[in-house]
Amino acid sequence: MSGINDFAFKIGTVNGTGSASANGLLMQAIFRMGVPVTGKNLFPSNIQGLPTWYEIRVSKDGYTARPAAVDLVVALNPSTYAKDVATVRPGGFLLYDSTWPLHPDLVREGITILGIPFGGLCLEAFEGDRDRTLLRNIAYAGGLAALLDIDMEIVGTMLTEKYGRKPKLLDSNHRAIRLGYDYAKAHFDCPLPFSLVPMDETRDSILMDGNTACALGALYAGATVGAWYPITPATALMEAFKGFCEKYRVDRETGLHNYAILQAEDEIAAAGIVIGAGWAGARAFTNTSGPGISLMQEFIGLAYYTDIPAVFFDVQRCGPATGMPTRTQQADLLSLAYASHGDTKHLVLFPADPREGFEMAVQAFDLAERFQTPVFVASDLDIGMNDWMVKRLEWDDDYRPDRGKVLDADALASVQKFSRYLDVDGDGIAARTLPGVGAKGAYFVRGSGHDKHAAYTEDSDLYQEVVDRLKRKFEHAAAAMPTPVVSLRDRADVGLITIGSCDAAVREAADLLDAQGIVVDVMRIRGFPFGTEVRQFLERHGHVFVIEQNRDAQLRSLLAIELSYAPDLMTPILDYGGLPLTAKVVVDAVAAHVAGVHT
Amino acid sequence: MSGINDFAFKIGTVNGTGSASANGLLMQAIFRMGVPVTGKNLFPSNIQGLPTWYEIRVSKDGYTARPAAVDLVVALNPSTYAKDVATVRPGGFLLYDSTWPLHPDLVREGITILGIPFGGLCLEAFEGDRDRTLLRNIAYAGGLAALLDIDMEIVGTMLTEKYGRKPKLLDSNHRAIRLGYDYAKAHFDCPLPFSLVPMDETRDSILMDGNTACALGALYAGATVGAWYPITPATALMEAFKGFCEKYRVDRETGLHNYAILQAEDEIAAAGIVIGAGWAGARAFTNTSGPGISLMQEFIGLAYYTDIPAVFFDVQRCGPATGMPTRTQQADLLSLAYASHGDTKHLVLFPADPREGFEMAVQAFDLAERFQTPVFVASDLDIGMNDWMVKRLEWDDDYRPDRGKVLDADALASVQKFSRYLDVDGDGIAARTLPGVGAKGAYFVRGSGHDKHAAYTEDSDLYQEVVDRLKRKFEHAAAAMPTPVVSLRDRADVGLITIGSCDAAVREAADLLDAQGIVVDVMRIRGFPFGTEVRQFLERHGHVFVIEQNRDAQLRSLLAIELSYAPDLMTPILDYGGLPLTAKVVVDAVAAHVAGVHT
Amino acid sequence: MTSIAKPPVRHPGSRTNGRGLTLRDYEGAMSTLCAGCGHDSVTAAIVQAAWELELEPHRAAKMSGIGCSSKTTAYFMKQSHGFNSVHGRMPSVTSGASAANRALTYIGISGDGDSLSIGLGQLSHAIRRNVRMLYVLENNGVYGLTKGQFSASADIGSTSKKGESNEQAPIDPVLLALTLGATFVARSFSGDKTQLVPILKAGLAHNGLALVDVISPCVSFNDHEGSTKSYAYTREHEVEAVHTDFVPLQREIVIPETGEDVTVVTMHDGARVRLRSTSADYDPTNRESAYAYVRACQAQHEIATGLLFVDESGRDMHEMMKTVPTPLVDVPYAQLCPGKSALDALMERYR
Amino acid sequence: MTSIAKPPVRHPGSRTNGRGLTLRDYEGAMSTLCAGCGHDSVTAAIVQAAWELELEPHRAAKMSGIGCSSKTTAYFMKQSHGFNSVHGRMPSVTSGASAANRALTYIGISGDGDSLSIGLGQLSHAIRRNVRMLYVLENNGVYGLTKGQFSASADIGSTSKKGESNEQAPIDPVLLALTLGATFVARSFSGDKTQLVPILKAGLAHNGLALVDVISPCVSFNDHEGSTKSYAYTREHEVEAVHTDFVPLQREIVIPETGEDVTVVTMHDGARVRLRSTSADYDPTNRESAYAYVRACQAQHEIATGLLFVDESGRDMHEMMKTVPTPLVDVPYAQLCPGKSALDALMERYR
Ligand SMILES: Cc1ncc(C[n+]2csc(CCOP(=O)(O)OP(=O)(O)O)c2C)c(N)n1
Ligand SMILES: Cc1ncc(C[n+]2csc(CCOP(=O)(O)OP(=O)(O)O)c2C)c(N)n1
Ligand code: SF4
Ligand code: SF4
Ligand SMILES: [Mg+2]
Ligand SMILES: [Mg+2]
Repeated sequence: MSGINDFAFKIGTVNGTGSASANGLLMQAIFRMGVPVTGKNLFPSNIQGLPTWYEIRVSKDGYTARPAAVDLVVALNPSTYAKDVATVRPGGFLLYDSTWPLHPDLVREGITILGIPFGGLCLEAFEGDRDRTLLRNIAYAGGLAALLDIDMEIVGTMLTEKYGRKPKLLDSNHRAIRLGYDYAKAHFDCPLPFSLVPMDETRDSILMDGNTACALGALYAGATVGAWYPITPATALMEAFKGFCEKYRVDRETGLHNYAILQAEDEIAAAGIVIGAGWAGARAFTNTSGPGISLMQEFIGLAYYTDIPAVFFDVQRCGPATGMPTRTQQADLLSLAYASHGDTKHLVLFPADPREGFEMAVQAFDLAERFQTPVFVASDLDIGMNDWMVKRLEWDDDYRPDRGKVLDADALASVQKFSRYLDVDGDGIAARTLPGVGAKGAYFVRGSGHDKHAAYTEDSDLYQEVVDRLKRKFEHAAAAMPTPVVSLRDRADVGLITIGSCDAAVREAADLLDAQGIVVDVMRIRGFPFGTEVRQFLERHGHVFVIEQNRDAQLRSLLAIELSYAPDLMTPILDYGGLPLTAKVVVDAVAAHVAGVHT
Repeated sequence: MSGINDFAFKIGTVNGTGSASANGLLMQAIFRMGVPVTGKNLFPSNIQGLPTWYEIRVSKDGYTARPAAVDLVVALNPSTYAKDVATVRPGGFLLYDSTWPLHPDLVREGITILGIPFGGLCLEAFEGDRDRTLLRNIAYAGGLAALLDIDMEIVGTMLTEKYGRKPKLLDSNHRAIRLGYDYAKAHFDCPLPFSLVPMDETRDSILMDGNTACALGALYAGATVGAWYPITPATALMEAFKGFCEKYRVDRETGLHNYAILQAEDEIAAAGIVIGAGWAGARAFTNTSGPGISLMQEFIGLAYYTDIPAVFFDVQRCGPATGMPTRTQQADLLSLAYASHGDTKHLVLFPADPREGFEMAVQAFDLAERFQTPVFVASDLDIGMNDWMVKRLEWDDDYRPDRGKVLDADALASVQKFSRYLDVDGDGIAARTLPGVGAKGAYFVRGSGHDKHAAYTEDSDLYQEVVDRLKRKFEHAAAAMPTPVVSLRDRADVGLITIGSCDAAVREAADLLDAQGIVVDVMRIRGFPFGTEVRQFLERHGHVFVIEQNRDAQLRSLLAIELSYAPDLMTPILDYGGLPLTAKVVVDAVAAHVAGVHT
Repeated sequence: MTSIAKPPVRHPGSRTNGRGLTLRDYEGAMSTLCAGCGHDSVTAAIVQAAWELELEPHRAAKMSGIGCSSKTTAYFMKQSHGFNSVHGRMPSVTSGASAANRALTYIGISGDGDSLSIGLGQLSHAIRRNVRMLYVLENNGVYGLTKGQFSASADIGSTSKKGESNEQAPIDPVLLALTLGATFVARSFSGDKTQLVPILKAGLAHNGLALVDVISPCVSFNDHEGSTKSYAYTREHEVEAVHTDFVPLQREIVIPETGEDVTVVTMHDGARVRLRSTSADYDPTNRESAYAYVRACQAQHEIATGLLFVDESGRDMHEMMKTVPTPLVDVPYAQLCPGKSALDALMERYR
Repeated sequence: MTSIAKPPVRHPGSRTNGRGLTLRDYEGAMSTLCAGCGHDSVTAAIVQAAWELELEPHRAAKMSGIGCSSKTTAYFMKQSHGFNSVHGRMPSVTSGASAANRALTYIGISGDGDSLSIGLGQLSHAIRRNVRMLYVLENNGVYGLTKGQFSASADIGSTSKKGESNEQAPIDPVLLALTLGATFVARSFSGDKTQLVPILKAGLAHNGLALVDVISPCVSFNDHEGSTKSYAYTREHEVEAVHTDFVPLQREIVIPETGEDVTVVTMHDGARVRLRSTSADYDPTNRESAYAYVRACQAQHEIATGLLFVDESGRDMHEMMKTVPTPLVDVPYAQLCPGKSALDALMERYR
């Protein structure tokens, strides 16, 4: 299967030793060679000393899903030797640090074992333990550059870009790269059977993680208030927003900020800040993960019942409870869709990659203000923390924020009487006023029972009038959500439905199934509530597969509940081990099912 | 419709003026006459000065649901005159305080208006404003006693029981009752067309509210730790538990307590206390309502993922958000069933009345310890705070708590190695040890990823092994949940499915529909996950009606998700205005649907 | 019946202030609290203070959590936006609103349950953030709305209506605030309007979070013999440590005739607060001495009242965050969005 | 590699205590913290203290929240049950466990983020409840596990690795605990094992919640120049206010040779704690003076350490709740269930 510009390799090291930068270097170099590439960082939930892996997939055809098999493993962490060697595909290669004698765990038949004494080379070449450990990573990058034919000029330029201002560092890095490179060249016949050849497939692409992209979306949407409490894997989103604000939102002269970022005491407070700011008229958001979503439930219900806009980025991780904070999952779907006690329904967006994370971040703020309600962007660790190769982000300067129905002083002057929750247009959306606009627009927000005039009530009919309007509003939102991405092939046998980061693997699986003679249509759902297109796809296919990354088939449940679609007609394909989905999982499940049906 | 021992009346007053005791007096007197009776208290969410109503239904046939129409209204609150008068059924009666001239709001055609100068009578007869206001209530009770033929001897005895030790109070109450009674006798021809005649239908019954009953259940189950944060309508549950503990759990000599009740700083802490106590081996519980359930989400997920028993009483109120704290609803179903982020599923019990609240409270502790997981008792304000006529609570002294699989020191000695999450029996339940039992049984509880030995893991397979076991455990629990109450009539046209406090109204509706020639089967679901009986009922009927008190048909959603039953085959009948369900709502909906089908 | 008809104090609703507004214009909906509830008196004091300060009603925002106390934001300044949020979370909602629109005057009302039990964390962190707001804690030692359970401010030995006595050490909002670095800490009594009004005015003028702990008796559940938060007990044990006069910008400050030591603090808006310590060794601008004094009073079962500590030099949330003077809600979108060219340029950094 | 191989201090794993257990027997799983993390030293000190106190490992329970600090309960006393709960909620879980089984020794480990941000309310209310437990707050001024954001204990002006300086006033767990009525309040330094061990032993013997704030530097995110929680800064600014000796029941107490004023406190289990104040005007049994002293040190950027305040006369949670001496988990069901006859009788009251 592997070959020129079509292979995958994995590096197993220990976290906190600086391997990340070496891995990034490799990935970026390949990208700059114009060859489509993706990297998946599988890291532990601590700061230093535990096993960590980095998987890089090179695909001339542009497949970005996590590879099912790896052609080459670089095993640099003794504690995981056995496990790592086992993942080399038959006929594949193993690269280890031959400073020490070949460890028995590393011995395996049917693969080629290569040794480079990275440790030893660095020991001779450099001073000080810290430097030696760090540069050992650069050295293996050099070795891989030789084995895979990575353009050393590009690597050189990148090192210069990075360490240009620090000559000593620059020099040592250059030397370290060379150590590995030269040793490999001298001892093995490079390149390996699978290697790189320059292409021109990445010109209009970038390498970006989803947290950065969502932060950019918030910046461009004009968000001014960010409130958060640190939590993996969401932390980087607000840190990126902060970085962008410091770059684009600080007044040159005064040094004053056109933004406010509040690191709250916990997620409950973060939600409260966002809701207070949204009520006051700012575009406000928070970034969190599962545990935070659980803690925010009460506040989410308040915003829902009082028609207050708020944007929540849920960078999902592996649950339940603390779970595996550095593993990915799509298991918060029910918690988001029906967040909070009582009858509640919420708008949710499902980006598939960082680029869509950027776009949906902007949409989230528009939807939140237009429908005056909480909106969730259901990202995940894979999207949020891995570098994805996506098309360059684009911006249309004609974009204007959709602030929804807001009555300013003039508009107020023209109305007889202002009733906060009066549904004039029949779309369930009532015009709001912002505090400070004037006495006529003053009203009292309360999470307790209220009528359409925002007055306190314990009357059944008046109470129902308001919650019925909220239901109507939710139904109207369906048409405003991003439509699903549907790819139809003629004579399709089956329909596949998926969401979010499963997309890459599912699209790849579609091609592989096609090659097996199983023709499939694919629909990737992008928003909740579901629009008519979703229903049409279901009805068109009768029976479908629903592919998602959780144990309990949560997307399937949402489809059954909201579209009254028979669950029996939706066969779940579930992957919830915490790693990004591979096409193989989908292919095997569908093929097996189809075979089953035909026997 | 109304007649002897078959009518309903309503009293509209202002809260905090002492009418509650008068209303209780009336209800209890009727009960002691041997006539089936129920009372519904519709009170406001403040302490003093807002409208409050008390509805009493007398039903020789033993129907306990809230009446759809009232035959007599006692209007004593000017601010709600208009509203109250409108609720008198055509041909019905209105009783008002004729101390003041008949207020225009009270005038209505087609009803009989009776006036008794309660205020004036008390002004003459008693000293002091406070006493006069209080006794005015007793006076109207007297008036009603005359109009409805309530046995004055019984009333007299009750007053003596109540004020026996306070002669002055006793006397004034006796006089107050007489004032109203004699005036009515003198001015109207008593009794009214509908009135009371002694029966012998309440001998083996009691009048009790659900919070008291659940507290008794916790007491009898051997619960030792109660943790809570006050919230309407759940507060009284823990207060009742405290009362019972002071009566039955305090050591005669030492005065020391065989229980610990902790009023926590909030619901999150209350949940933590319950989980800590459950982990340590105590039967622990908390009582809360919607907002508390939202706040407890994170902790609930922890208990689920770490196999810790915990019992939660959710006395549901009208949501979302603060909602209407003194109104009833069944709208936390989804929040309970799938509480917390990530893949989680929980055991839920649905009592229909206080008696079942008592029984299910006991079951909840058995299930929690047997399945080592959170168990919810989904009560509601109607069950929890209203006095219901139910059969006497019974206890079997042979009952022994089901502590589930707990390895004590001896058991530990006999095992090779203790692995906390090892599923030996294939039922998904792994044996646990309690802290302090011995070094061999020591293990480390963590909400983070763990394997079957309770060791930390970030490995996909080891993680999945544990969450798959939890799923298995949940599936096994279905057979252990209380079975649904099914009533089948031959040649039934339709099937009705309901839960909890809707039961009384639905059963009454079944009889009324039968009278209309529409024969219905009824199934009341009592536990989640659903057992095979639930599926059978669905399959037997194909199409069913699902009757519940929430806006979003949450029970129907659970049926669709968990039984993969087509939502289209389940027509929702939803009532969510916050008042107890009436049979009329069900009859009208079913009849209309049937009519629709037949045209 | 008006929101403040219930409390004893009556007022001439007719006189107008500098804005041509009468007291009535600062009132709200009808109170649904119990007759005699201390909270209604606090409401009356707030109406008075706002009227005297000539606040623009619609430029103020009323924030609260859940509880009888938290309901009171509905009973004053009907021309202001109000936000009755969730239990114990008013501080975070107010922080967010203030972050979005710093130009409004924020009046937060809370209770001892709302702020010291479920809301303790939020109160504490709002103090650290130093959000510009008046934070009135209507303290009655119980959860009124849920019918009288002890709150975290109940004193040891204080008894409930049923005769039970509280066992746990109380949280004193004043000592807590002083410990957490609050820059304006006061205590008063709902029954002492003359003391309360100037304190509220000073709090409204303060550049940061002004915490005012107001003993506000609950007549339904905690006004009995044996309660240490009853009207009677508070009257007996109240000791005014600092007497406060509020001198608006316009008015000339009168030099005290008496020889008492007086501290004059100039608020950021130019108004001045004249603080007269009733005991020599007390300095309301010294955090340590304030703390020690309040503690000492406690030891003698005395309730120290007055504007106990003020530090007008503190930095509020926006100074710490370096936000622009323009409320963020008023910053035009054009200034917020870097635009296409910037994005295109930025893309090069991700290759 | 053992849990405490990383910290500097090495020990002879061979010697046995009165229970015939070696230090190794009090160790736990291998630490996964960064090499040099202060928390590992605290772990070592706990192992030492438990060994010296001759605790029965399986009669102790290790409680924690979430964070690098909270992970450490896995690194000592592997023969004890451990409960690594959720972020900031260890105090409530421990309260519940203690309510159920008062016979165990509870060792709670938390961090400054876990206890002062998300967990501030729970810490405060556990103090009020006075749960019998050792509460070790491993304080490094940052959220280590989430990569170094400022925590609520960061001092004003303390800079982050990126050079940003903290703006908000810090929460000092010691001042907070003293204000809330804690009966055992200490501060120490992970780098000062000789001081820390006796304090931990005293805390384990205390009849109530023993709060020990341990400055425990984060080498990965807060050990740089400009941080006020670094090893260097703490070493320079630490001032021992009270020197602590722990004298177990068995041993005879030695009358101090020196003329220094020494306070001897007898713990409820009979053991004694000898407190030697390093400054004359300091009395570790007086809450007010302790508070004032710690504040005064702060003013001079000094970190007062030692067993700063202890009051062994306080009542713990169970005394306040009047629970039976037998752990509730051991009370036989027969004593808990009133039985059929009682219920039948009770039914008459509901007619
Ligand atoms: C999350 C949540 N928990 C509990 C409640 C119930 N509740 C309403 S008010 C209140 C306490 C109010 O006490 P306090 O703040 O002192 O106000 P007061 O009524 O005494 O003025 C409680 C526990 C609630 N509304 N929300
Ligand atoms: C509810 C929740 N929010 C956020 C997190 C992420 N988180 C894990 S540890 C931590 C802070 C830890 O700081 P601290 O208690 O000081 O421990 P340290 O790592 O510094 O020792 C945070 C915010 C979480 N696990 N749970
Ligand atoms: S219950 Fe107490 S606090 Fe609430 S309104 Fe009545 S008197 Fe006021
Ligand atoms: S990150 Fe800091 S606190 Fe966490 S283990 Fe490393 S040094 Fe310790
Ligand atoms: Mg209160
Ligand atoms: Mg920390």
